[in-house]
Amino acid sequence: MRFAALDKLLALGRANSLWPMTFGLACCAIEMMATGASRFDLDRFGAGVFRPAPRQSDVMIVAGTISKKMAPAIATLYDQMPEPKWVVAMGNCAISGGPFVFEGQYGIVEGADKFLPVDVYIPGCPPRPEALIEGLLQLEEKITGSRRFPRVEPQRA
Amino acid sequence: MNESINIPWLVGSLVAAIAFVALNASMLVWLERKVAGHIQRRIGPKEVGPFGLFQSFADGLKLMSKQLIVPECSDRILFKVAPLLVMVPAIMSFVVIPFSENLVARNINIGLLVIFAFASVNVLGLLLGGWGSANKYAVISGARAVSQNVAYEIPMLVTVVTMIMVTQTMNLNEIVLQQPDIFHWYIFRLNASPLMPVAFLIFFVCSMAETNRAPFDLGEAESELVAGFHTEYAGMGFGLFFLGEYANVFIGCSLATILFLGGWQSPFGVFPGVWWFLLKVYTLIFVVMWARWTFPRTTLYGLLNLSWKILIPISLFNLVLTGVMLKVF
Amino acid sequence: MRQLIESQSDETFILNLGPQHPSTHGVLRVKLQLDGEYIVEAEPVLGYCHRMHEKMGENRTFAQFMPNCGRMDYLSALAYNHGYVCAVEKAAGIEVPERAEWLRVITVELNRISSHLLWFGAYLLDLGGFTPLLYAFDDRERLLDILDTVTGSRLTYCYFRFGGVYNDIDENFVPAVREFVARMRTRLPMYHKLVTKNIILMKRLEGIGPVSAEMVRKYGATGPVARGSGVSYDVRKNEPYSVYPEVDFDVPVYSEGDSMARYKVRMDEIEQSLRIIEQGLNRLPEGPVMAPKAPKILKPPKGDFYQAVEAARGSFGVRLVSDGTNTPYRLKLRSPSYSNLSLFGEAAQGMLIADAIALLGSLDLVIPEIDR
Amino acid sequence: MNPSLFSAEGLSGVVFLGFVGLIASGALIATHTQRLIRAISGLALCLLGVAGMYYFLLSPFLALMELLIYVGAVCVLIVFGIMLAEPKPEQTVGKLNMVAGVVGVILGGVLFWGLVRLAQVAPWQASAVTGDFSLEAVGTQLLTSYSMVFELISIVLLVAIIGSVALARMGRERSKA
Amino acid sequence: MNILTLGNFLGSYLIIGAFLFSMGIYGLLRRRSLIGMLIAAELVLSGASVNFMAFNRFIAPNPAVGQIFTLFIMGIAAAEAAIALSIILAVYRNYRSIDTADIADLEG
Amino acid sequence: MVDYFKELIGGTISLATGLWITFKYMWQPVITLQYPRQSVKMTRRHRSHIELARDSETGEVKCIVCGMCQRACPSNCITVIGEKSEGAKKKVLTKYILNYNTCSLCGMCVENCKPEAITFSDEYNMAGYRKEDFIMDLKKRFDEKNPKSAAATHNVAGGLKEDITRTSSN
Repeated sequence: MRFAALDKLLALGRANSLWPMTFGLACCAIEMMATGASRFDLDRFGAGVFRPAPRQSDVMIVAGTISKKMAPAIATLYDQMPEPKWVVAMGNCAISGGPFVFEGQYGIVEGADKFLPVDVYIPGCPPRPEALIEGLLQLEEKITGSRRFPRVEPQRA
Repeated sequence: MNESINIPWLVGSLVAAIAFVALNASMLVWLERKVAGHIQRRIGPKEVGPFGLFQSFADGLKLMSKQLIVPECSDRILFKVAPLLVMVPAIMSFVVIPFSENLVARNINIGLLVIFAFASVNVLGLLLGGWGSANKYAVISGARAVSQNVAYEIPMLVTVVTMIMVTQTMNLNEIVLQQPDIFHWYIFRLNASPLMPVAFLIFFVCSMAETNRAPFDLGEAESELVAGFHTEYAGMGFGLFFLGEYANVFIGCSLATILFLGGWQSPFGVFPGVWWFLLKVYTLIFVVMWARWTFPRTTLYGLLNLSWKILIPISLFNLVLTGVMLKVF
Repeated sequence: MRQLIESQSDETFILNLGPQHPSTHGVLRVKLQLDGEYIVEAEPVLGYCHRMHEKMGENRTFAQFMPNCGRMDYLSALAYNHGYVCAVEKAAGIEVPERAEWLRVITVELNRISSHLLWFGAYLLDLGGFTPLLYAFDDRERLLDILDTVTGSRLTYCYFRFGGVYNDIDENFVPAVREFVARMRTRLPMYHKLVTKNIILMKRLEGIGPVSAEMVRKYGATGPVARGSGVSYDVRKNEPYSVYPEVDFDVPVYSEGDSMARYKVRMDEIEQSLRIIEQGLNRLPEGPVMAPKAPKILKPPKGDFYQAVEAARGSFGVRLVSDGTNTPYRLKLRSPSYSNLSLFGEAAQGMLIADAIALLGSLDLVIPEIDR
Repeated sequence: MNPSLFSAEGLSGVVFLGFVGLIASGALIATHTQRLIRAISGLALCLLGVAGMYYFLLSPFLALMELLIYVGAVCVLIVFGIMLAEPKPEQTVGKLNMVAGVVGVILGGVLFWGLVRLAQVAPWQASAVTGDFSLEAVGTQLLTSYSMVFELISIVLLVAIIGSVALARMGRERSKA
Repeated sequence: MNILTLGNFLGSYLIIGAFLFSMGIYGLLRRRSLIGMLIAAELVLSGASVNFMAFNRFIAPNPAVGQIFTLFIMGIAAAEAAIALSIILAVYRNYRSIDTADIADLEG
Repeated sequence: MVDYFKELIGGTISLATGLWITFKYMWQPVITLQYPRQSVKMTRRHRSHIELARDSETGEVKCIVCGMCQRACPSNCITVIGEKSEGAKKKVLTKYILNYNTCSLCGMCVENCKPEAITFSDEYNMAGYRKEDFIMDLKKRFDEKNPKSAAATHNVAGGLKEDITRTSSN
């Protein structure tokens, strides 16, 4: 039973300190930057420490199109990250190749889940910063098993 | 040994120093993120605990539970020893810092030298860490950190020698005792040397450079060298570098406080105490952070130019001037 | 210095900057041959974000290629939209209503400001200053909100259509833009005080990464890179399109050719864009935003058409070869960053890494646009 | 003459032994490892022990100077030299040269034995102490009676700086040709 | 003689000094690279200074002298390291090696 | 020499100016939108994934299963399936499958839809553990959102929420 409590504590620590890797592939990376910027401020959840080195990061946000040339590099980066680690596929390109999928395409990998264990998918092209925050909160939920933030019903003006 | 050593006191103070370093670092990380946040008009850590105060604990917990990776090509022993080489000297330096008149682990009459001796070991840690991780970025970064440290040690030591000439002692507590109120703070004692505020500035800038803080953070220049000498460090190895950095920042600022701002003395001459010391030190640390989040990074040659063309001539001039003033008046 | 370094080739080592590196803005890889921290040779390696845009153009109808335009250069997506629709309209001979033209110009210039703001922030991030990035993002977010009300997206716009724009603006647009212009006019002096006049930045940029006018011509560099080297070339002035001839604006040109000059060109361009936007708002006519006779299924006549526009990074050209069907026979896109990047290899020789980063950043690269 | 392990004296004895151990292991690492970078770490370790010796020899000042100069400067300098002269970290000192090794062992052994014998048999006698161990005394005498030493250090260091700068320059220029 | 009181005897320091000195000589002979030899030379100097300090404490009439001499040795060692390293670097630039066997020929 | 001091003093002043600016900003109100606790309303034209519009008269979908959207889509993410029951004039929509994972939000489908049966939804904050979650049957969603019985008031589920407009400080 003690270990269960410890595990819970560790999970809490991990969930509240998800350091993403500074790692942008394409368009979505700009929205990732916007998420870290003042208006959305990822740092509120302790996730604003964008680490440039894979060794110090916990979550890889695959933000953008993965080309076939880039995929091995991404796999290497993922391998360099220490356990426990998570992958967030941000944007349609990272989920499934997005708008760049067509018959006879030769250049891109159709989705990060082809070679990485993706934990959270965030659709959109690109997703709004809120969606990325939502994705990280869902990752938090996955780690701790419970959600401590309210859910937001979208509204239109 | 003929000196009597109070062993429980020494051991207790060492433990206290370690605890203080850890607590101080976690508070400083939180403070830094908050300061950065508000400078940038955002909130900073908020959701973890009240005002995000538990953020650093979450980070620490996570770092401790991370997998430890030792890269295959690295020099295993050096790789593991290097973070300790940064961390341990920093803790040792805490032994001589007078937090208040009696709250000092060992009141040695060459306390100033102790701090500099241990600070010089720090460089070796960075260098070996960079070299040991067998990463090109880390190696370049280690080399940078050393040339930077060597270049800034000169004006710093010259300034400190000037201060020793003025204070006539290397005992930190005695230096503090010489500054009972704000008019006797060495930064304002223009009769000792009219360049005292400049000397303070030089010392402060040098201690920023020595601790690899922005805008002098060439060693870990993110946009150039990924993460510098700790590129390959994961988990607690990185955490120790982090702790060491904040401990060094604390030491640098407390030294500036002791030498120039009256240490634990209150500015009004009454109620001296540890709170004054911490207040002054944390104010200086705030300035360090504030500068970090304001300025772009310098380049290596810009840094060396600053040291060799500006800081060293001025500090040498100050040395000579102070010597003359001491002789004449 | 350069000669000295060349002679010591056996003492050098290779450093891979990228494909994942904080300062390559995405997935550029630069192979650096270093002697200590001096660069002996720099070789950019491309293709890490190749997304087959030109191939897709050949596989899709003219209209279906529109979303790709927003994703090549995602920072000035509207300029790319503009270039493409202009080329197709030229090919198909579609007249665009005046209101739509003005709306295009206003939104493109807004987008140019947002692109330059992001560059400003990211450049400062490269140089180690974090706070200016977030100040720039603050302004940029307001801009994105405005563009969101018009185009419905924040980043990868797909707003222009052949013969006009997707939809008309709403009543809040004009006041919101005016407020933004006024705000930006107060923010720019702050940026100059905080950043441009900062001694550290001046020391880092002045005289660093000199690019001569000759080099600009040799490599076909355009945009702020060319204008920072004294080459006064701006597609909006030199080969006017849309309603730009009716607009009064200056082309900022600096002759120093160093990173500071390129920096200043972009900062001045923000001001000029504000001027253009103000004129556009004043002269915005009433009327339809879509040509009534625009065909739904487009089949331009056979031929070879070229249209260049001034994107935020330089001249973006669309060469369209039509064989009379509803898909292009060939769609060749000339992206400015590609030429601008090709300078880097020559310009970076003999520099320190830190300076090379300053140079690389000052070229303002968007990698997916280079790789296409 | 027989302090308990937990008295102040006993503990200081333990610390002393620890420093001796540092010296011994450091010196062994410094002379025996294949990788130079480890040798230099051994040297640093050994010098740390020597600093401890100075502390036990009643001169904390010198102990700190040892740290400052040797560990902080000389070791860093040598590591720097290793970095510049050996691009590959795997490079080793090469196979043990048998002859040199044997000669080294013999010569070192003989020297050690001789010196130890000398230390044992010589009639060391303490003379009457006239000065004190204080830093003030060192400083005063360094600038009065022994000012020659002070001047010599200054000149040697100056010459060393100029010489090393000149040599480093020359090395660069020669390879340029 | 208790093992814990070794620090109070001249002999122990002399043995340590002798050990350092002979280790240094041994290293000088054994090492084949210049930097390795430099490291060994530092050991020799340390042995000498330990001896100085030991005599200084136990039998010298004026305890300042030994300290001054040790300081002097430190200065010399720093200077020596700087000079030696710049020589080594110069050698390395010319021969691409710091191994004594490789640089034995005079032709360069 | 004069230049030296000029640069020294000028540089120090420039640094001080920078510090002063950031210091001033430090005391200004934060502009952060605390997302899960606060949120903005999407603009009228905001594009998220598409959804089927509701005919205010019949309460049914407007879609006539013409397939224009399917053909216009650049990335083939729409599949419209309808069936023609016997005797009926028009096809009736049974499934409208949107593969949001490849959508590029270009608006071609909405533009090409003659009966204006598709609109952009406002679901801007989607995220999930499976990518199959985003291959949606819009018809099913429509039916869930507009239960046949309570066709009139379909917008109750929003609940109370703070309406945060952006802090409009300078």
